[in-house]
Amino acid sequence: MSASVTVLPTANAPLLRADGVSIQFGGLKALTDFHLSIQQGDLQGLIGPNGAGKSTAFNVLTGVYQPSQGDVRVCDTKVNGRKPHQINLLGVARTFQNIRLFRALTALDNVKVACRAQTALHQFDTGLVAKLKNASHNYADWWRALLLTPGFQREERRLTEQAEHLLSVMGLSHRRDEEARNLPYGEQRRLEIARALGTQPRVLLLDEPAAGMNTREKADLMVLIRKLRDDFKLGVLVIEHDMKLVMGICEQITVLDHGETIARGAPAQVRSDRKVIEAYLGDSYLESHGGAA
Amino acid sequence: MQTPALPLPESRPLVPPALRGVLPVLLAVPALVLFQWALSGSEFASYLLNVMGVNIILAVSLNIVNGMTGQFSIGHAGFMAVGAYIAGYASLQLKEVALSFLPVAASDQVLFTVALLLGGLAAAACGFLVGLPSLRLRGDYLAIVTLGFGEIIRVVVQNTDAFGRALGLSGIPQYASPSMVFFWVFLVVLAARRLAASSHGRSLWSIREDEVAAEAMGVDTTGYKVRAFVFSSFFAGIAGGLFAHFVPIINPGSFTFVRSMEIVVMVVLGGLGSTTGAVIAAIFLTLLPEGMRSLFGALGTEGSLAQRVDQIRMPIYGLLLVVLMLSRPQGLFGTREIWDVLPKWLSRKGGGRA
Amino acid sequence: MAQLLQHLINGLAAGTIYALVALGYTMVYGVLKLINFAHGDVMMVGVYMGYATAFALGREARGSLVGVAAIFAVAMLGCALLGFLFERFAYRPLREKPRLTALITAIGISFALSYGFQLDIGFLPGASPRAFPEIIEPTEWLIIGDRDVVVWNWQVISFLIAVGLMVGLQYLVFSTRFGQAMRAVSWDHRVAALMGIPTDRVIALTFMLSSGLAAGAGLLYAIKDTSVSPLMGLYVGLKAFVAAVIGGIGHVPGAVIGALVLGLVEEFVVGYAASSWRDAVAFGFLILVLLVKPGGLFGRVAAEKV
Amino acid sequence: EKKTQPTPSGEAGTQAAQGQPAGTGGTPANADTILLGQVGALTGGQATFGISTRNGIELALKEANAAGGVKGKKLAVKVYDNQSKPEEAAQATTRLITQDKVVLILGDVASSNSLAMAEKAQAAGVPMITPSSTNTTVTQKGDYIFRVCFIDPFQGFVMAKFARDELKLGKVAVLQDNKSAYSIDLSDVFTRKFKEMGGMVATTESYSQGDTDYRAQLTAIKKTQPDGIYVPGYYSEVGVIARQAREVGLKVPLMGGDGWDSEKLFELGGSAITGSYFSNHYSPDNPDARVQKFIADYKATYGGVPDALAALGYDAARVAIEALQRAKDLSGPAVRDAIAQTKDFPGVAGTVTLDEKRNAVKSAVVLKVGDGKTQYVTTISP
Amino acid sequence: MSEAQVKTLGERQAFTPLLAVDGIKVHYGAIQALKGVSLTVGMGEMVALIGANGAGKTSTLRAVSGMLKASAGRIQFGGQDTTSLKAHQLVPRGMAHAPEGRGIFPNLTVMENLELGAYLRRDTAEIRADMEKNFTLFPVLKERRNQMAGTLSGGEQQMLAIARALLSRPQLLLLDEPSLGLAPQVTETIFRTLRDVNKAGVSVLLVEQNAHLALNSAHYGYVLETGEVVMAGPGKALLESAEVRRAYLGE
Ligand SMILES: Nc1ncnc2c1ncn2[C@@H]1O[C@H](COP(=O)(O)OP(=O)(O)OP(=O)(O)O)[C@@H](O)[C@H]1O
Ligand SMILES: Nc1ncnc2c1ncn2[C@@H]1O[C@H](COP(=O)(O)OP(=O)(O)OP(=O)(O)O)[C@@H](O)[C@H]1O
Ligand SMILES: CC(C)C[C@H](N)C(=O)O
Ligand SMILES: [Mg+2]
Ligand SMILES: [Mg+2]
Repeated sequence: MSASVTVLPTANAPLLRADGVSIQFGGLKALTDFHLSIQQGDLQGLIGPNGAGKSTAFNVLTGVYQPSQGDVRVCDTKVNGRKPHQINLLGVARTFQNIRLFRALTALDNVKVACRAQTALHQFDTGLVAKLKNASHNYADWWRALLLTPGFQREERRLTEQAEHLLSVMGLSHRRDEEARNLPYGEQRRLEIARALGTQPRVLLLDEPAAGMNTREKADLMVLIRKLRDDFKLGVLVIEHDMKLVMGICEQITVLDHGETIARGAPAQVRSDRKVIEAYLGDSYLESHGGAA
Repeated sequence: MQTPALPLPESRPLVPPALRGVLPVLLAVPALVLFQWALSGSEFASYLLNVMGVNIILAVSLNIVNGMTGQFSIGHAGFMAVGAYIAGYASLQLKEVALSFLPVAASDQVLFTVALLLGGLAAAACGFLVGLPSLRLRGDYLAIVTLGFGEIIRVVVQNTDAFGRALGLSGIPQYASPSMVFFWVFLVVLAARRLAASSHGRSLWSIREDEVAAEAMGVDTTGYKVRAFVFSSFFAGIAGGLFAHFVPIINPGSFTFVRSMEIVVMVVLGGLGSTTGAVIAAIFLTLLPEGMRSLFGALGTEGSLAQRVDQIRMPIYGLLLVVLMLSRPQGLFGTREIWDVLPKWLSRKGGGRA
Repeated sequence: MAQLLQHLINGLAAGTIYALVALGYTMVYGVLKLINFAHGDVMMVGVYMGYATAFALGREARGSLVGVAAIFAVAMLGCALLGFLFERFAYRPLREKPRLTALITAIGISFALSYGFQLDIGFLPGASPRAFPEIIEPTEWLIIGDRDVVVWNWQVISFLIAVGLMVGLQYLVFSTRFGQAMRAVSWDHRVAALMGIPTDRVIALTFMLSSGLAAGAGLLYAIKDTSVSPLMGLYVGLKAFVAAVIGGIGHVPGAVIGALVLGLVEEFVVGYAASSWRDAVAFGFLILVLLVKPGGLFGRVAAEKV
Repeated sequence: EKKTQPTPSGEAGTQAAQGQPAGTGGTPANADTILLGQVGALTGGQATFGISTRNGIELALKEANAAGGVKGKKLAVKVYDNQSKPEEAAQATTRLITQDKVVLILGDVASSNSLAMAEKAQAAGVPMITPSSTNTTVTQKGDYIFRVCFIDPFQGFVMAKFARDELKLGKVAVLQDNKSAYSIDLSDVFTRKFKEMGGMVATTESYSQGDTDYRAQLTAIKKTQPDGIYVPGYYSEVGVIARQAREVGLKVPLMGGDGWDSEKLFELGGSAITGSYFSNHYSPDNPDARVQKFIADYKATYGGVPDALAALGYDAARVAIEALQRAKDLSGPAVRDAIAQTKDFPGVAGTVTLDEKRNAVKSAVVLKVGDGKTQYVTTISP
Repeated sequence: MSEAQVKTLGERQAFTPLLAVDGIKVHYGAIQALKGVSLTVGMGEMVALIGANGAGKTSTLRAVSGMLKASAGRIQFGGQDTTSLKAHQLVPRGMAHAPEGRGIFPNLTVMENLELGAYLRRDTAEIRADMEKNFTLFPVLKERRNQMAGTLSGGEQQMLAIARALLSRPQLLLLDEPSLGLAPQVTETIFRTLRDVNKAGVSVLLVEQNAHLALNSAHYGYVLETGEVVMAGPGKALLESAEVRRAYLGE
């Protein structure tokens, strides 16, 4: 049973779009009037000081938080109020700032969990009939697992192959059967990306993928992110504090401060923006990187 | 968790895929027939095996919610009660009915199975109801709701005339036999293992590990949690139904929260998430009190202390739980299965001697 | 009207006892996230300690203020010691282990105590209930009408003690260094140690406090309902736990209010509806509260930042 | 015989145990021991009853062995706990029958447990005598199941009659234990009979075994202003109920059944319970020498006045022993037939004659609770 | 012992030992994380500990601060043997540890977290002053003083952890990857602060992924590889060594 996603990318609608999204926590405006649009092949950056609202933006885009204003659209379909798993099924995957792997599962299983989700039938109608149909389908699907139907076995094999493929893409094949919690930090980060890719996304959101990596690993990661974008035909949005990485790979960068978008543009442009330097980069960055290129 | 990897495509499977699903069942049936034949005549062993089987079903099914999904349910006895009373009541009503096209014994077993399924389904429906709050509640709060639900079921039974109130239901035809009970044991273990190794099982594990991440990876966590509850309570209902058909009388006192706790103990002792662990813990804890009886029986039948030995079993049981948990805090096999662990133990032992 | 008032008083009196037991649950849960299933049974042991002391003192002495103080002191200190031992040998070794593990040892201890006390070997009391001696001579504190409404001295005493303890605990937890340490330990005992907080000692003390409190509660309970039995901890413990959850487990005033509310709900179900449905209504009420407020009346479900 | 004082047949017991090769469970009756079985609640909610019964049985066996045993053999009894749960009772019974191969089974007290046992005993053809299960259905399980006590319909009738005729009560309230089949049954019968006799039952409230606070129920009962309260529960709760009844200002007499009978009642109820009435199997006041000797012996061994359960346990064991003596051999049918023929057996709790339904046809006594002891009031016959 | 194989690059400057770790081993179950690590931190010195992921940096810090028990080896702190002391016993002796993962109390407010940092101190007035000093270092914390710490952004949490550690007025500050997840500017600030703190007399043992930054600020550095110290030397010297440049700076 393969995916029957009801939402398909149309010619020029962006894959993921935020339209004037705002969210508050108590009195704190974590994100104000946030706009963003990601197309296939994009590699965008999201930067800003700590607490600027970057992770919050991710959370709104993926349905963890509901925006108090504005819309989030996936391929022109409004997804406000949808649950995270539903948004994921529409093709938006993410990693987390603090690694959230399934710690006791093997590397392979971590990826297979994600692959699995795409094989389920999903219906986004909310009508009672649709819900019942959906529910009965879900229960029936368990039966296939219990009876080990040939179709189910085939499917499982396909999942395994798919997951193994993703592990090898991320250079993790040698860790296939190790529990995620026993992997070194850098590999855990990569495994998170592999897992996100398992959900067959069209848009990939990476929250500080290079945190905790040393300079060499960061360099490798830069190559990898570009490669993923090309091979998997993704739109990618990266949050990162490592300017070398952001400036090195992103084509467009959005800068947040106190929840507001203070700048947007190509790296060179952003880097020399006075407001960005004041709020985020600091003068020393200018000094050590020789100012605007 | 180390789910055995599926055979790689190049290694030609021994069994054709179409058969793999049913083969174990086909093998199990004759084995159980033999088993039944071997047991004939040993009443006590049969009774004990029945009790053991029911405990295994309860432990393995609870393990699906508590161990695999990481939800914390302590009201399993409630689902068992639903199964026991519904199935028992159905059998009582059908007692005089026989299917004319079948020999009496076969007809009884067919009706028995129908009653069991009715009980299981009723329990599953309750499981659905209890699963719903799990959409909103976490951890210990969910636990107390399951406990409360179990107690409510008990009170309802206790106030229902059709269920015999405090006296309970007696005269339920004693259809259950070890072969029947173990057929269900076999089914629940097979189902649990297959579930655990399937993509659905992996989704459950992922919920246990990190709900937020699971949701973000496209796992419908609420749906899975409810389904885990339904699945688990279905088997608890079956266990209850079997119970009602070999225990001469069922009454509300057999389904208190203490009973639920005993099942939780089995699951934790076996290792949360380990199906074989749950099986072995259930066997061990069923035999323990009876074993102590045999042990103390050696003291003779006279004298004040000898008369009291049966009273001492329960305090000792309690202390033993403490000792066992202290010596193996992760449970018997952790989250693994016996075949993952045993070879290592054996080789370590062997290595030590060499 | 008079009847309503009487029910109200009865309900509050029952709730008061639940409250005291619930406070112990809540405290231990607070620092360890452990549902101490043996809490009710520790209470039971405390009551038997008080019972034994009362008899050792003899009829005269136990009625006096000193006698009562002695009975409470022995029971509470004895239970504090018991709590210390359990924490040291049954829970501490499991602190870094999965949470359910300690729950199982708690269940084990609960079984061992409640079944052990049913034996009649040695000092163990045997299964039959005993009458608890009247260490506080019951007298009417307030009488309305022709004994339409009666409030007894011990009801007032227990209520005051419960409120006093609640206020004291609240002060302890929120306004003392020990309380600060307790709260730190409750959130993360490993990090708390890095702040210089002696976590082992804090946890042990919390256990002792909670067990001592249980003994005190048990004695008030025995004074109120006059009987003592090995299984008494089971029911009271369960109800108190429910009360703690209704209030929001880990929350001190919540435990007290949850307990009073539960006491009243039970009383009114029995008084004005069907007494045989009391437990079902109590649990139904619990579920309802949790569905509306998933963290109990006052508890909050910790926000998790993603 | 006296020199092996503590347990005359102790040697026989140990011999039996040693005689068995290790591994075979249990100690089946060997050449010189006849093994009986008892299943009782030794732990759990009904533990106190099981323990009393066990004491009574133990005493009867001791006496019988001292008097030379049965058919030249010593008697021994194997006691298993059922944790007050029917499934455990069934398991223990099965074990007694198939592993220990007992010739006869005694027990249990609570009817739910006895029902479970009866099923197993009947199926295996092993005679069973319940000392004190009063629920009608127990002996209906088959021809191997007997009891040495009267049944609930009779007991309920006794108290209804007493309340109407002797106490001249018009309106009563009932307070029953909802967890006990026994209590519910008695309450139903009483209510029916009392109404038939022209009385009125104002309200029926219930509690659960193990509760200790009954003020809510009693306050509700008080509102109906009854002339008396029928509390067919166990003494473990009744004592406290009496105290709280007085506390809420209910001064009317309380009435109950055989579940009240225990020395502990006086302790638990204090002065509040004095002046109440209950129906019972026997009265310790009975001047009959046999009764007084039993009481004296019991006091000497266990300390304390035996309650009805001890008395019935003692009677059940003695009925069994007497039947074993009469039986032509120790096979199930022979023993069954012998028991069935029990007639005018002089028990301490009344004369036992088993009717064709295998129930003892006995009269009941009504006792009044006095200060620290009961006073015989009247005897009511079926 | 593996000390023999340690490659040292140059001499250490004026040095009075404050912390001396001698051949400690640490196990997690069957996994051996440290295979005999030795290092020293001098009075007033800032020492950096670098190494790949999983090299055992965090484990070393944990063993030093008493969060973990070393199965072999000795630890001396301030002239006393502290090998068997627990974490809470080391705090009053002047050690503060800002652990990996920050270890803030998520359900306490920022202010309460800071107060806990000063748990063992009773000099209320001084605490106030220190608190203010902290707030000037990290103005965000002042803004957020009443927010639940768990809802702070990653960087804010890191600042809180460091500020809290400083509030115990330690002699030795153990920091586990303080720059993790921080904006470049904040990282700058934190390292500047660290240097100030260090100048004021607090010794620092710093674990960092960012080898460049760490070695630049540190007087002395150690390189850890799979549970063993493989190289040691003055910070600048390490920074210039070919091995370090290749393995950790990606050059
Ligand atoms: N659940 C929440 N409740 C209250 N406040 C929140 C919550 N989540 C985030 N915030 C606040 O919103 C602001 C933005 O947080 P966010 O995590 O988006 O920052 P960020 O840009 O990702 O920072 P960093 O780079 O440090 O990770 C912060 O001030 C944070 O304290
Ligand atoms: N709690 C634990 N249980 C089991 N193994 C652990 C645990 N913590 C660490 N390890 C293992 O010990 C080794 C050293 O880990 P440590 O965390 O000290 O490394 P690190 O140098 O701090 O790495 P990183 O840069 O990733 O933080 C690693 O192999 C790791 O897998
Ligand atoms: C103890 C007795 C009052 C027991 C009661 N006769 C019953 O059948 O349960
Ligand atoms: Mg962030
Ligand atoms: Mg680390």
